[in-house]
Amino acid sequence: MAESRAAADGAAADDSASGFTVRLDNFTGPFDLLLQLISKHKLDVTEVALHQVTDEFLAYTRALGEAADLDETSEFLLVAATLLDLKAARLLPAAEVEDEEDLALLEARDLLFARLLQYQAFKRAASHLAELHASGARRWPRAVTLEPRFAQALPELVLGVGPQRLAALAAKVLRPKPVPVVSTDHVHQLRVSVREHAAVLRDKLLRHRTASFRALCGDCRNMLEVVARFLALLELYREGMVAFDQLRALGELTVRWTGGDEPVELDVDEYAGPPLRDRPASRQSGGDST
Amino acid sequence: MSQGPAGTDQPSGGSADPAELRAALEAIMLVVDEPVSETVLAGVLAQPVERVSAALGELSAEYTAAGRGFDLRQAAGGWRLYTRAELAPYVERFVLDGQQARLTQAALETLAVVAYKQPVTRSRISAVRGVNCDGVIRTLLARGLVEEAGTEPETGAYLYRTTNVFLEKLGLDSLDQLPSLAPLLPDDLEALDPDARRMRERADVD
Amino acid sequence: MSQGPAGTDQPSGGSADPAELRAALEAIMLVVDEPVSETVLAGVLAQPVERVSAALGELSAEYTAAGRGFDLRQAAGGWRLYTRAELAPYVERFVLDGQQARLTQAALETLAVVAYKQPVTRSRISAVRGVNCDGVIRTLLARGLVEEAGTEPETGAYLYRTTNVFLEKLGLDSLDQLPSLAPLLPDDLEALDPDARRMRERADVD
Repeated sequence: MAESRAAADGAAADDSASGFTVRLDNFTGPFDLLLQLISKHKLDVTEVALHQVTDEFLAYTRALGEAADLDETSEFLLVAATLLDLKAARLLPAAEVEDEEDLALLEARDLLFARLLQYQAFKRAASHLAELHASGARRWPRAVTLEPRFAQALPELVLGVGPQRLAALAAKVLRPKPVPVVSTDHVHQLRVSVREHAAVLRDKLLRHRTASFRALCGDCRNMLEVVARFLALLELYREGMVAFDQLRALGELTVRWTGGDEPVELDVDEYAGPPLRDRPASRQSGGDST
Repeated sequence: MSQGPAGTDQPSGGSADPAELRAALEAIMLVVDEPVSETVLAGVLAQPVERVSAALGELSAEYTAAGRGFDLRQAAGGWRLYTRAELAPYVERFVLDGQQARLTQAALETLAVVAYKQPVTRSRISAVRGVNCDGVIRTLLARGLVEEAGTEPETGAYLYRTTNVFLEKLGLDSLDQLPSLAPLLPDDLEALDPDARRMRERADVD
Repeated sequence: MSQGPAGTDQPSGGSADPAELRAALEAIMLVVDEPVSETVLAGVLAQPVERVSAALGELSAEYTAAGRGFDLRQAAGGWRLYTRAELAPYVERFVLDGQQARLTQAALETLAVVAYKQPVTRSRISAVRGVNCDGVIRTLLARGLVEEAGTEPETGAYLYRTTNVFLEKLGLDSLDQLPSLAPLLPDDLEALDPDARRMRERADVD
């Protein structure tokens, strides 16, 4: 498990530069480490002079660097940087607040304390959950198959679905979950392939020859795909494979296949530029190639 | 879950005899495979909920007093038979399904944040713990301890909450039984963290 | 929580104390699904068979004398807990009341996974659905929609497949008539899930 990787319980890292030797204990993140250091010095979180633990924290972070991945290390570095700032400013415990820089550092300190305290509260809650879980794990629930006479007494089952619905359910469940994708959807939107949608349109139109745009988009799962399909139609039009009929403005758009009877290879450019969906205006400007 | 004629006085087929009521409850508890609410039991037995509730409590106390191998417990909003915790070493030899793996410290901390702040996003959990929690969340999802609870309207980020499995595994009847966080939280946290205020308010309620 | 007579730290040794032996037997009987032989119980408890046999007999007689809802009986060469016959009407009412004639969404989804990935293990289904599926599988087994199909050679885990009842309910002659999943699945699924390729190939056959 990723979290315990850094634990390397008992592993010693030798910081030859300062002659400082640290032993990596089990910790689950920078706050956890900080709390452990503070408690090691028997200091109260709310009053601790952080510079006392800054050096040790840095030493841990340095040792961690070789064992942990970039993500993990950066979290530690962030806290380490804050600690360093505070130490450098010698703000603690009582400093005269004169300029804005000092104020900012005070804020940084308070924020760090606040987050640390919050984490400490959850850590205690977690240890309570651990106790509950440990005792819960020692009890097994009754869960056995129904005795035959009761199984037979069950009312006749209504499946309530047909083969198609069952297939749809299977597809839904088997489709990769969005969960592992990590919530970056808002950063870079899903890409759709205009080329693939052009191929879909080609196959549909070869079969039906003529169809409304609405019908051609009937199986699109979201607006992005509809847009991709529209762009694909424009590409096909450029290639002279389709013709459009529209009786009146904003009326039904009818698409006719004019590309012959054989499935042809399509030469459609992908839209490699910014995602098709709307993005914040500030990021849309600029010379992104299309 | 069916409602049944719960709480009504003696419709058809109710067993007035206390001994029979208790025996009927025991028989039913033997076939359930998830916690069953008092309401459902009362409906099936055509007895007032209070009576059923009292009988279940008595049975549970009796099993414990007699040191029986089974334990009738309230969990996740219902009643279910469990093996008594002290006898785990014996039961373990029969139940070898590897489901009993311990949760890591990271998983427990993440679970605690979800339990107290639900529904909550991953980034919010990561902020509290100071580390990325994606891997841990996946573990908790796979073990059925947390589940998705829609998305946050503003950001579209997935929200997570604890499940009934969580309650049952921890032996809790409801989330209200989680200890209050308030005594553990500093007073001045509110000013810095808007979520903390909500949390304290929630924690203060119980 | 009561301590009970059971010593917690007694993993390997047998329990000489009669009360503890009985409690241990009760706990084990609560979790076993199939009748267990006295020999197996004696081995697990590190006790002579005669002692285990006598203790089981006593427990059974005690349950009957006290009119308990459960009944410890010998069947198919072993012991198992059953509901007491006299109380069958209550249990039946509960079973009929609790279990709707329709499958839950969770059961339908599990059934769909079994149908398309059979033979498949429980853990594979749980992984796909993201939640533990033991309870749902039991429901499907009880309903005769799925059945065991041997074990996976590498892990020894039980494999499940759909039954003829399943086909009947769906109005199909054979599994080949299940609609192909290929058009319903994204194309890049194969890269993500090694099973998907097999499935698509299977799906493409018809």
